[in-house]
Amino acid sequence: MAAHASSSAAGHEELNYLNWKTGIWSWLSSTDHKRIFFLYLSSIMVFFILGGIAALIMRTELATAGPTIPSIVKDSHTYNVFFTMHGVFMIFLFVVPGIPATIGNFLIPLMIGAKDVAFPRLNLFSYYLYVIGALIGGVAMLNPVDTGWTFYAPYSTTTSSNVSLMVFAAFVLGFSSILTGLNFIVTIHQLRAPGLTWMRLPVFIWASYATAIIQTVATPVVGMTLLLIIAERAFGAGIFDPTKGGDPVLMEHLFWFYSHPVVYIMVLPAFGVVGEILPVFSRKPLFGYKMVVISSMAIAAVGFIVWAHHMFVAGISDFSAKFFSVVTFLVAIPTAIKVFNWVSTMYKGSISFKTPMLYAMGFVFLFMVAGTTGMYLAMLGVDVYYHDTYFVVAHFHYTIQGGAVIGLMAALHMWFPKMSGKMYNETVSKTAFAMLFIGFNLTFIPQFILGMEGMPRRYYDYPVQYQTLHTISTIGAYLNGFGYTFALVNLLWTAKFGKVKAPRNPYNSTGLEWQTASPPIHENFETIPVVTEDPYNYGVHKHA
Amino acid sequence: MAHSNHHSHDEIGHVVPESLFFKVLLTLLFLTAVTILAAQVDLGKWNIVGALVIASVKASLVIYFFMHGKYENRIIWTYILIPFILLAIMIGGVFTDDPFRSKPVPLQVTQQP
Amino acid sequence: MLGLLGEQGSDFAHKVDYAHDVVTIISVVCTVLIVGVMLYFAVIYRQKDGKDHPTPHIHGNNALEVIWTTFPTLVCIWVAWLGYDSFVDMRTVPEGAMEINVTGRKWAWDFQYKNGKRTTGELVVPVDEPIKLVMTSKDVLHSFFVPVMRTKMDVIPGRYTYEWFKPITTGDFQVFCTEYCGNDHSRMLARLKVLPRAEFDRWLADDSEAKKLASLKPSDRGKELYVAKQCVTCHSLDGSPRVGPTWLKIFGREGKLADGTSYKADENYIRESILYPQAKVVANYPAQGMPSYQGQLSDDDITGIIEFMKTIDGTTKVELSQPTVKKQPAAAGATPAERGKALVNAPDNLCATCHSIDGSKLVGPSFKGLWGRKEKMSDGTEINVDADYIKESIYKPQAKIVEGYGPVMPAMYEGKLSEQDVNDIIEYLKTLS
Amino acid sequence: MSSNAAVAEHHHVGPGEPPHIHHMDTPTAYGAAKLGMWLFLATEVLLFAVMFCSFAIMRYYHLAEFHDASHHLNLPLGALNTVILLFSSYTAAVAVTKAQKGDNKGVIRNFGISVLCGLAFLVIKSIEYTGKAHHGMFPVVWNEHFYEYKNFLGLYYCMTGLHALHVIIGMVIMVIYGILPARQNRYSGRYYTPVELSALYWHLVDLIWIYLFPLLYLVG
Repeated sequence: MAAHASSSAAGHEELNYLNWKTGIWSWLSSTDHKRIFFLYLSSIMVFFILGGIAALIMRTELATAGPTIPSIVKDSHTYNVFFTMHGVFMIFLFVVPGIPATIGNFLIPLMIGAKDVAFPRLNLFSYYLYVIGALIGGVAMLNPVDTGWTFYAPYSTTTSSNVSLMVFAAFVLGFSSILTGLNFIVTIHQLRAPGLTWMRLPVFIWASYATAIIQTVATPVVGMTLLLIIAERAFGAGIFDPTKGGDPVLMEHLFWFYSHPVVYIMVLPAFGVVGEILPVFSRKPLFGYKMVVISSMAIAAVGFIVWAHHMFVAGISDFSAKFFSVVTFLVAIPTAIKVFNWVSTMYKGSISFKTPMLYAMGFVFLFMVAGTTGMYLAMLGVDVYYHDTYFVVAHFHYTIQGGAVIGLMAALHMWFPKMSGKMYNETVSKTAFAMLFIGFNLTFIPQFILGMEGMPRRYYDYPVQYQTLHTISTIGAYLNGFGYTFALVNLLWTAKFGKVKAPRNPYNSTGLEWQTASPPIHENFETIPVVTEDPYNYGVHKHA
Repeated sequence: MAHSNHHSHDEIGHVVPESLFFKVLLTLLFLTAVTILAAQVDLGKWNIVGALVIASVKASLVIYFFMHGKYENRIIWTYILIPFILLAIMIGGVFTDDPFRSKPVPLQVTQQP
Repeated sequence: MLGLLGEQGSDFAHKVDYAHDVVTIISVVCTVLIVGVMLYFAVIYRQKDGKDHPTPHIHGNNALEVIWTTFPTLVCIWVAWLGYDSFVDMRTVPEGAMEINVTGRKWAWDFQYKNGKRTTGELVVPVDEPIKLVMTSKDVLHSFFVPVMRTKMDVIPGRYTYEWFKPITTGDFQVFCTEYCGNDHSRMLARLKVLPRAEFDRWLADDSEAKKLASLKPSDRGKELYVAKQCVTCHSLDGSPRVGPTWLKIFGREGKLADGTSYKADENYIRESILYPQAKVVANYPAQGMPSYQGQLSDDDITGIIEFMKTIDGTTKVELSQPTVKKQPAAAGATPAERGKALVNAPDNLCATCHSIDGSKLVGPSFKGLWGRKEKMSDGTEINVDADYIKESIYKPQAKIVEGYGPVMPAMYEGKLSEQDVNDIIEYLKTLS
Repeated sequence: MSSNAAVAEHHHVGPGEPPHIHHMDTPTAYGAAKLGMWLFLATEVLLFAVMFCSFAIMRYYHLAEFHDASHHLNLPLGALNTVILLFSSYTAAVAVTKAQKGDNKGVIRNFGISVLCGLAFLVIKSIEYTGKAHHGMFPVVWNEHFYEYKNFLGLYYCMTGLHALHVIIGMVIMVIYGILPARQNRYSGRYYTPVELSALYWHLVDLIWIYLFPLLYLVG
């Protein structure tokens, strides 16, 4: 590495991280965090597309009662495979590595004024772990898994499909996630630029820090749980299998001990992204910075003690259900604080509606829906009705798609000029946003109503009275899918053929990442910046 | 760069004398003997409490001296403690459930030949 | 109040609905307020003519932070209490509740009453009386969900869980399995029938069928069950091919299994095949063809069937009683074609078992493109598939057999499907061509 | 292992000199490596935490069986293994001090003893395993008589099996990052990070065993 540093010395204005070395191998073996961001982004997009196709196939099948497309979904088993595929791909291969491993990789060193992450080679290694995990998962799909992404025992310990291989893939992916998180924690602790104290960190860094902690300490738990499923299948360890005196509910506990916090792995960075976008386009400091930071950390911490709210009707004791219901409401408070602070940031601002701002505002709405419907599911008596119905499906998608995926799209549009050095067409991207925003709501609002009418999830077929809502939902899903395609093709096209060069700081932001060239040079900064002021230092000081 | 917690002189980290390690080793062996002996006496449920307390003392000695925990900063101590706190939360959380419901009894499934 | 969750069937349903109403109003008001404020800011503070205007340097406001920390906390406490309160009702079974045992299995629900009466797929309870369901599973996790009662609980192998409700109205309600349990998860449905007390008592005491069976000698009992449990649909007594192997001289028969190993139809093999039909499938028969009879047949029943099998010598005949035309419950839907589709897909009509709708060849001809097609018959004649032909084929399946197919379709639809039903099916078939 | 990636980035540096890392200065790199290792150890502890939690629950459900089953384990061999691991942990700790003093031979000697102890541990463990299998207390060769111990033994094999895997990984790390570089006089008071990290990992292996031994062999 050191040997190449001289070749990228200042003076060659044209050289940046994209072109300072060329050839496919220079990308695949690069330890540059910005190039690893590209590797991750291209890989997760493959699984976004595959998972999206699985979703559209499911939605098409569900468009009418009874078999709709028997040539593709030939029976209920095929359908079950598709929803498992959708879940596994979207969760383990797309959303979990989604914002942290892509946007986080790109932005964390840039935002804290570092040349790279603390362990660049480990960073590349965790990318290849991801690839290996993805390949194993692909092989497992040859004898497709039909357990759903939750792998509940004893179904997962008794079905004849390739569960062992699939959960091993998830285990490997888990280690990829752990190493990424570990790397980010160390990076944020050790590599901040001079003057960049903790209370001067951008909220995205805070959110990434909270995320990284969850990634590092929660993921091993699910990893081991999945290994125990393999042990159960391989030699009957007698831990989860009730015929051997094991306890399937214990498996659910251990699974959700990770899989509840994982929701915050997905959505906390999106909070960070929104917290970055709103001040820039409102030309105002982030309202209540300290509270936003505290609430991020609080969400991460509280996230660890609420897991059993996924299990209110799983046969846990009434005491346990009551306990976990009460603590679950603790999550609502920091989340509400965040929303209030975001909206207040716009107060007396000078607001411009660039595409990232639209995504951020759309996010606030979608997340309000996600958060308030979350309250229904935290309420014991109401959750008994809603558990495992389409209401949960809709709530979950508002959180994860409306939260994490919209956050990712917002981030991609926000930092696209920095990533590619080009400006995309605003009209096209705004149209795409409108399509996917309307499509998304059209897909999932009917699903809330379906849930109210008692429609259970993971159903291949359903009584005819649910058909109209299902059909609407399917139409929405296609609109949503077209919206994403449109938006992503726009970005891809611009990156490849775009003519408009991006300036260093197109949005006139105060963030450190905008102080370097677009796209940045190989080691990010010509000289390491020195930070002297608080973040989001916009607006007119009273005493000035 | 910011926040290096060590002096950038020639020596980094703290040199621990080997004699201290040897004393710790003797203590650990002694505690092992105590655990084994204590287990021979039937104290009911206090057996496991005692065994875990001694094990925790041993673990603390290993972390504190062998692993140089004594000389580490607050950040590292945070991350030393987090997994143990989470383990406590995990076991505590699961135990809000299990003791309050019936225990699983293997089904008399018709054995398939 | 808002009635979002539909009809209330149990006495605690109104409490759940109240909690639901409160949280719905809070949610809608909060979302509208916050998004409204956001949009209001967006409009009045927008950059006019694309020009930046000076903004104040506001970092925050402690009073506001305190307010919007306290306010959600109070709301959460209230809402949590409402959920808690309704849950306590749901989990507190009144003294003297009537207990019914529920067993979930892939993919059906079995119910057993205190007097020994068993049903499958149909839970019958009296109105205005607390019912406690004591539930367990035979295989994997299931979940017993009665939307109208607002109650649901997972069913776990190796443990008993319970749920209870007190029906406040009579009627016929849907029961779902809501914990994913494999292939036919979405077909693991049941009906909940709430009857007036007197009618329920009559129903419960009506053990004529069971008594009659018990009084018979084993082989006759098996013969009765052969008809009653629909074995007749797929297994013939005279050697003719149907969906499953014929029962003619089945006892002691030897042959090859689908996996290439051989089998001998002794008592243990037959018993296993009844309880675990997929364990050892005879070669050239559909792997998923037969449902499990676990929980539906007692040991005495199975012994009876085995004894009956031993008597089948080619002369054995059974009386097929004409089932009374009952309203097809699945036949809802606006247009005749939709009703026909529902009929074809209804599990107890079994059409989909043998006829595909995508053109693939199963036991019978595919429905795809059937309407209007010219079919060659096994006797060499050629026939135009029209309404008369379809009607005849449904009511008298053996009359005309398409070439390349066996005369295996059961004659079970006369009386089961009305003229109207058949016409609807024809309308549906038209849509498939 | 992988988490040592950063510290291994040495290019053309003399014996005893810290490697030049392009994006951070030496003390920062040292702090980063150590924090990274501790984080990795935290994940390892949590990996085992799942099994400790399962153990707690299964023991709660099957108390009598656990008690009886634990008496079928070979206590003397288990105790011997405990002593071996404690001693190896001691030598690993000494190796760090040796490295800090620039005594590369001392590193080789002490890590060598640790690796040999690890080997001895594995040999004794395999003797125990074969003994169990011989008596039909192994998942694949169950003797019906011991079937009620399956929950205990299932966990026993999962826990000790994963622990044994960590012993192997620890030995490999000590050889690759401790002994081999020390043969080239790589370490000094200015640079000994890989030795310290390898030792940390080995101590973790010991730490886990400190809990496994009483839980499995003594109280059940």
